[in-house]
Amino acid sequence: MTPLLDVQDLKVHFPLANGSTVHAVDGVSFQVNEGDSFGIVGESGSGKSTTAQALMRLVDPVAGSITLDKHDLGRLEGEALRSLRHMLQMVFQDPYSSLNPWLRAGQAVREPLDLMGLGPARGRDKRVDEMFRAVGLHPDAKRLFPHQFSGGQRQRLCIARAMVTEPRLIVCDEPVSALDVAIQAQILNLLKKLQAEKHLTYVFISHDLAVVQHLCTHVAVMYLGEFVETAPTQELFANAKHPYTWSLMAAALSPDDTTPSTERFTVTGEPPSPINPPKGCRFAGRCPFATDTCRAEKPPVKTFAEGHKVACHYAGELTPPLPELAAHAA
Amino acid sequence: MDPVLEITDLKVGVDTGRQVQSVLDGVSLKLTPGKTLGVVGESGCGKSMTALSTMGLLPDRFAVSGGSINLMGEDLLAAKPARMRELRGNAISMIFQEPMTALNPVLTVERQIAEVVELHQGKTGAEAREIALEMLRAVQIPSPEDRLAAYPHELSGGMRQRVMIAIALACRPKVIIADEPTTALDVTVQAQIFRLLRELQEQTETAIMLITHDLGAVAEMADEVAVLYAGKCVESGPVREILSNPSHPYTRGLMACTPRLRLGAAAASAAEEGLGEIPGMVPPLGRFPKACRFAPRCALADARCHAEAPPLVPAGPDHSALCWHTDKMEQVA
Amino acid sequence: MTETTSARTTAAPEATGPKPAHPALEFLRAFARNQSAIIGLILLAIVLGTTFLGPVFYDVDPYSMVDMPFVAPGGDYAPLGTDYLGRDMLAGIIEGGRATLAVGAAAAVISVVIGILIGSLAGYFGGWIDAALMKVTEFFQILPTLLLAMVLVTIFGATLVTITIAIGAVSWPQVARLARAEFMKIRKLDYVQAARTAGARDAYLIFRVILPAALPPLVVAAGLAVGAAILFEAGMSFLGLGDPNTMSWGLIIGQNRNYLLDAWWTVTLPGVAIFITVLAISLVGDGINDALNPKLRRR
Amino acid sequence: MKLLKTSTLAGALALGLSAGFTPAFADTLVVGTTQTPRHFNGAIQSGIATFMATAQVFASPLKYDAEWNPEPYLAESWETSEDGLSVTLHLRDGVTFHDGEPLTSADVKFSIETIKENHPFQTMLAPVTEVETPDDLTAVIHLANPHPALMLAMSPALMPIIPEHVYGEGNIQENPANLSPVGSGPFKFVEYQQGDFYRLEKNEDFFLDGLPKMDEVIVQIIGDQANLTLSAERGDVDMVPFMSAIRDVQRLEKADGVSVSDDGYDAIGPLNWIAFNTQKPPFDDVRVRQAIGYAMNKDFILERLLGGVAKDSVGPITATSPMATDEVEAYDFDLEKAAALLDEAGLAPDADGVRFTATMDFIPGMAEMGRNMAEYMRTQLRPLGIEVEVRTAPDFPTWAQRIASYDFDMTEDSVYNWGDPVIGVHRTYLTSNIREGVIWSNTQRYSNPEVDALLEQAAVETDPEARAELYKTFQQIVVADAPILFINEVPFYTAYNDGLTGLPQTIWGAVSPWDEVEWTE
Amino acid sequence: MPPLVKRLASAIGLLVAVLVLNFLLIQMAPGDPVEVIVGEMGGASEELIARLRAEYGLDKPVIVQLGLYLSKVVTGDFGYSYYFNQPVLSLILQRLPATILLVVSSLMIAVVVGTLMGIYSARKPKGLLSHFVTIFSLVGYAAPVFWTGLMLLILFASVFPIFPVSGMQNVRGSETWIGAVLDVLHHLVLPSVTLASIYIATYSRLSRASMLDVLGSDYIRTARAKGLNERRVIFGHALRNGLIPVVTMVGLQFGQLFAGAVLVETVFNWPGLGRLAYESILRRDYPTILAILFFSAILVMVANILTDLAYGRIDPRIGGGRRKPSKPKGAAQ
Repeated sequence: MTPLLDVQDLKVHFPLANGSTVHAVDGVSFQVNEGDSFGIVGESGSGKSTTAQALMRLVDPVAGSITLDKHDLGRLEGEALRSLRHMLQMVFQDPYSSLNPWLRAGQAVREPLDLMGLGPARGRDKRVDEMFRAVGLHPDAKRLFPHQFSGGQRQRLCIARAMVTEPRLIVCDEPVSALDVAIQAQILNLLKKLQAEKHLTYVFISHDLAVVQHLCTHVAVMYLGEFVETAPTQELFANAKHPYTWSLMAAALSPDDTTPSTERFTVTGEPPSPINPPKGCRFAGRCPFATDTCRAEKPPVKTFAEGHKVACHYAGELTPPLPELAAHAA
Repeated sequence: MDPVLEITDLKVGVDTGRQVQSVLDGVSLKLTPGKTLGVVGESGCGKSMTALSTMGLLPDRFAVSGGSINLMGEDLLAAKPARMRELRGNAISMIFQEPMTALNPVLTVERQIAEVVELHQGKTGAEAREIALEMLRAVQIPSPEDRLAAYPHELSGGMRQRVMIAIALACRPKVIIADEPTTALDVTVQAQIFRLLRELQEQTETAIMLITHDLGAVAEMADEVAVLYAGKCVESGPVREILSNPSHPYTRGLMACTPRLRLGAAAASAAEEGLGEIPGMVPPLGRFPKACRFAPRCALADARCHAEAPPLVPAGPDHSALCWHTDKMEQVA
Repeated sequence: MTETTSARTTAAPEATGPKPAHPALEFLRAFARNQSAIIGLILLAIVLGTTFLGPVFYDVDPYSMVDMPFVAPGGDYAPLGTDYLGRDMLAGIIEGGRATLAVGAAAAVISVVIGILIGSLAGYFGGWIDAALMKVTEFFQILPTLLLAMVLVTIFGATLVTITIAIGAVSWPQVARLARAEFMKIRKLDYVQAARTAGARDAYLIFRVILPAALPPLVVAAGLAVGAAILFEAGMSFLGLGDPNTMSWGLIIGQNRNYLLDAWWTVTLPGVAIFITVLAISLVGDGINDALNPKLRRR
Repeated sequence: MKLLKTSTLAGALALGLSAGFTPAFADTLVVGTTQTPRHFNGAIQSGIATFMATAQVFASPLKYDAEWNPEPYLAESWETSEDGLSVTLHLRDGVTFHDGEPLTSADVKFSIETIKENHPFQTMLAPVTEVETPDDLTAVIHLANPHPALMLAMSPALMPIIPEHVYGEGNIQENPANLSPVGSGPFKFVEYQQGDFYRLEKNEDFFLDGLPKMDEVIVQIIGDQANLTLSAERGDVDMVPFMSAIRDVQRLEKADGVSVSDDGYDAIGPLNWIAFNTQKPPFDDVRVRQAIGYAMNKDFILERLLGGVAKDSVGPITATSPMATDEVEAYDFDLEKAAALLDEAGLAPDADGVRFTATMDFIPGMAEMGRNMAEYMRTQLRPLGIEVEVRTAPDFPTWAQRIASYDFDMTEDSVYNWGDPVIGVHRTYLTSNIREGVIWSNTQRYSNPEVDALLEQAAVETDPEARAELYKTFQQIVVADAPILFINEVPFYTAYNDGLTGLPQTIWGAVSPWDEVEWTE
Repeated sequence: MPPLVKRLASAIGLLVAVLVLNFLLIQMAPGDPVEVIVGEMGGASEELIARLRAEYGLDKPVIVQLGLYLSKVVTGDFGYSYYFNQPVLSLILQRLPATILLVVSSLMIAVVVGTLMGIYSARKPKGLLSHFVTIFSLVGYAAPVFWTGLMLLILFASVFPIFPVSGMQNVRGSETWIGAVLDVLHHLVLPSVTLASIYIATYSRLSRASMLDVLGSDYIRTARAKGLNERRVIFGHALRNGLIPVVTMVGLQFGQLFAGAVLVETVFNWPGLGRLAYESILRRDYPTILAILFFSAILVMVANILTDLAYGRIDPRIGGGRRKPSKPKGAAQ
């Protein structure tokens, strides 16, 4: 089966005024099959949002290819690119800034149809009504302005807008991180429900491992512009092999787990700047297992069972410092 | 042990010009030395207002309309502004959510720490500088000597939050109020900050009021928990008690909404786990329901819930909940 | 905050947000609460009423001599006195107001159109286009506007049209900078990105998406530009570079300037007229700004 | 903040000081003027601003009293040859320039040649063929034809004797000494603060005994007339010569401690008039020009517009000149007559009552004589069916350009007699002086062979009475032909502190030496 | 330091552009300067006119004149003023100090008074005095500056003769050095206050807005939480941050301030560059006009560089050695 989305060696760099370059995304490859949801997890500055924007061609990659259903998305320009836009849509992080305050809710959802000339003009309103219902909003709300909606409702509107063109792929950039936990659950459930109903494909960006585990079928862990570990969700959470993934897992808090922080596995320091990323393994500086090899040489990507890929010199050789993983491995 | 800070029946209102709307309605909390009280709830429930009332830093148009805040036998609500200034940053200090903006961008780290020491302990010059350095060491900032002259923008988010903690701790306060101190930080850094707070608390016996929306953070940090909803404290008690046996439908709902990380063997079953929901949203200010404020979103709500304010019902040792149906909790989620 | 909305959600009924009022209504309410803005509006109405309806009620030829020169206000023939030729000051101020306001408005339109054009292109496209356009802007900004306008008027002759063009041509950089800043800010907002992913072309993004959002501060800037242009014209007239065949407030001041010591009213009254007009415009502009700011910009 | 405090302090201090603003040095004279001099070399530059300084710093062969009589100055005596073709000057012995160098006849020769070559008043020395210097103290001026105007041309303002050793090198237009002049006059030049003031001090070695009386003279340039008037009123300046702004004159008349006088200035002869482009229809028709003359209400102009301060002007020669006459057509206000003349010229009113439209220019910067006159004409000629559009020139050159290239219908203009008619009058009427591009030539393009002949004769006629007769005929013809409508003499007043005496009251007014001015108290 | 080099290069480029544009602009003007000279001399013969044309190079093609002009400017030769009869450079250097004195003192008055007003009304935005401040500052802004000047002149030089009428010094001279300085300051009061009056409004509004912004920021809340009193909060923490936009505006407005000086200098006979500009425009003194435009551009540029330096001092995020790059577009998260 050909994947719906095939990203090969994607690189996005930003030049700075002072001559240096931000290596925001530095050689990322992945495939997403139709109906899957592919989660990208990482901390701020890891390049996960830039990856999303590159997929949407809101920023231009400097290298690599993005293939969406045989279309070479990474190279298209102008009208050719525009004509493909209906195939992929995006849900943004901040529901407050992602809706035009001057457009009524109905217009906002209808806008992509009008801009791309999709469907007969008469049918568009019906389609908008449909979408409102699909995301749990009453079509009467079409006449309201964005500021009259709550954050959760706005995110529903954004989802409706993203889905109105019947896209093949929806890129969700931290769609719930600005929401309160109760609303977050509502939106996650909505996304899950819609995916099931409409057989959607997601690329889902998040900093929250638990959310990704809940929603995604595949997960990539990103650090400083690179994927350090990629695997199907179940495999990753059962057999994580990269020390960075472990640190993320150890830091994730759960109401069920009252282990005091002083007894948890933690890494020191904070992610270094993506302007001059370390030469060897980019995580070496914070990794408790790092050796001189790690600091000097770029780790190879090792593939394990079920397409589990890990970029670590010692992948599979280290004992996970987390009791659950250690127990599972043993 | 005697509480170091006791908030009793605190009422706060906001003057919208047309009317005074209730923001907090009878919140009572207790802080014990060396212990952490977690205050949880969604945004708009009054967590931050509780903290700011305690600090005497309520924004314009907000005013305390009843209750008492007692710090070691002194009623803060009755204290004069000058007295409050003496206490602030000294006996009681605060850590804010956004380390990016909570530090003054144009002053050096040294200045911002030394300032409190100068103000409250009368130490100046080299002495104040020495204390500032000591505080930076205490919050485990690498090469603290170099950091003294740094400006906030030259520090990472985690380091800035460490500086905030240094400022808060500089005068050895009895109480620290930490308002969502890690929300703006990455998870690995959050873990570091929590660890630091724990370690410092063990050394100083400071009482911490940890304000958060994250039950995971409460589980990790808190000894006691208070759950706020729409300006009321709906449930309070020891952390293990509350998390293992939540006795208010709201607390239960929050627990159900929070996605759990399932690692190792448990990962296999994660896919089947659904996510609970609390329907609707926190009512905006001024539109709090009259009886039980949670009733419109509550699966257990019946006619009485909509008609009569619920009583505070004991649900275990030191554990109480504001609900008519504490006995029917199993039915929720 | 008090009304409820009919929008009920079907699947997951969230209590819907408040404020169903139209943004324009919200804006009007906020504006109406601002006392000084209302005072400004009243003053502006008085100024416009006097200049445009004035001739209907006060039918005196502003160019003819009605009395001796320099009759003080309260004279038999001229309620606000006469000027150095014995012409009626009141008629002159009514007549001059039209030219003054016309120059102000036209010059403001010129500067705002140029400014928005340059600022929006620079702010939207960024990169070398921005760099080049900003160089041009900077170039115009380092030259003292008044001097440049004086040179232009000297070269092309002092007529109302050349004065208007000269003022417009030198005062756009500020608008351009403002427009650029707004465009840079707004183009990064998610909803603009969303429109782009929805297949919007550059022109649509510039004019239909970004410009409406950037417009409020630009409208205010345009209003203030009218005030600035009025002051500008007055300054030029004062220096003797006004159009002598069209009575304007600046010209009246400039022409009577030498008699200030003996006939204070000839200089003071048109000055007061300018002052009231510019004041009214600023008050209204501030009012609009304040009314727009909290409501529509945030949230 | 600090500055603000200091300023307030200074203000407070000044409040105390300004209570009695008596001169700090009793023997200092502060003269106020609105005009900024280009420089101070009157040999190559005309204009009041330069002349005022020139008359103080330089000395000239002759000077004049208030009755048009020449007096010895650098020349102890002089004689004109019988044929009127040479004038011999006998210079005072022992005169030195301010730098100590002696003044000799060579300097006189150099000065006259420089003036002849460079001075804008071309007719002034035009007949001079050669200056002979038989010895150091004698200069003989040879003329191509008799030139009675030469006597007035030897006045302080017009013929400064400039030292050859200072001005002889290089392009005199750019000689640095133009801004720091060296002369032999009563005052030495000390400093010039560009656009602010210049300072002169007493020439201790001045050749006239006991003169000058003042130790120091400062000329302060106050560009704005109202400010200058205020300064005079407050006593900040002691003397304001060449005042012509009516309101300010009237105001200073009333001010305490300040007097105003129009004594002197007779030779300046500044006339304010309206000139026509006589080659351009309909102004090529004498009846049209005359009609406009009859349409002007001179009483209103003189009494109302000019506040009764300016004197009537009836012809091309200033009334105080011995050559003047008042036996000319008076153009009394008569709208009917004006209308009749226009009808006669075939200019009937159209449906809107408009006969024709015309533009009116004026010299920029002279509000009352210029702009007000133009504005007045617009208002006044409208009932007659003439629509006047007032054209403003943003600056003097623009106006001069328009007029000198004959791009005008009517213009207000102020032209000075400068003493002898040959210097200041002939230039306006001679056919030979129709010189495109030169302002204050015959820009009206008025051409009348009879007038040309009369002026030629008058220029060389040495008998004053016969000369006056020639000029009388000339004046009658010109007024009747009306290439120019004469309105008024530009009034020149001197405002001065009551404590001053010895004010210059010669025919040259304030452009003569101020050597006798002194404080009485 | 590459940024400074780059900046200088860009500045030089702009200045050359200023020279070329103005030169070409003036070439478009009708009439030529020799006519002006001749007019000012009171007329001249045709030979003299031709000689003058040749002397000033006006008989050459425009492009040659431009080349000659530019090459002379490089050597500091701005030509010879036709009207004022001296080298343009010396003319300008004589006038420059007076203008700088006027402009800088006005700027200081405007900034200090405006900022203080702004701070005051930001602290008590609803107070009566705040409204008064708003109105008062608008007076200066809305009235034509020459009119304000004339009114002040009438009031304080005629009705109450407290201040001198015109010029920048008493021509009679002062006996002492200090007397001369005080004399200049005395003359400076009315012009500088007049010129400042336009900008007081700008700065008071600007600083009011920015102080309101700053006072609502997190780090001010932090400062209050430290127990600082209001004065230290305002002057120790808020002011420097609040000044940042003010400083930016100072740089941007310097050119306009200079333009305002033309009017003020004319009203008060201040012997500065502004009046020279006015006079030379009226006299068509092209070399002088060109040089004035050039020098005012230099003044504005110097002012901009100075404001940048000040900016760097006030705001450590700008300019300071350890510069942290701003986040590029889309690089967030």
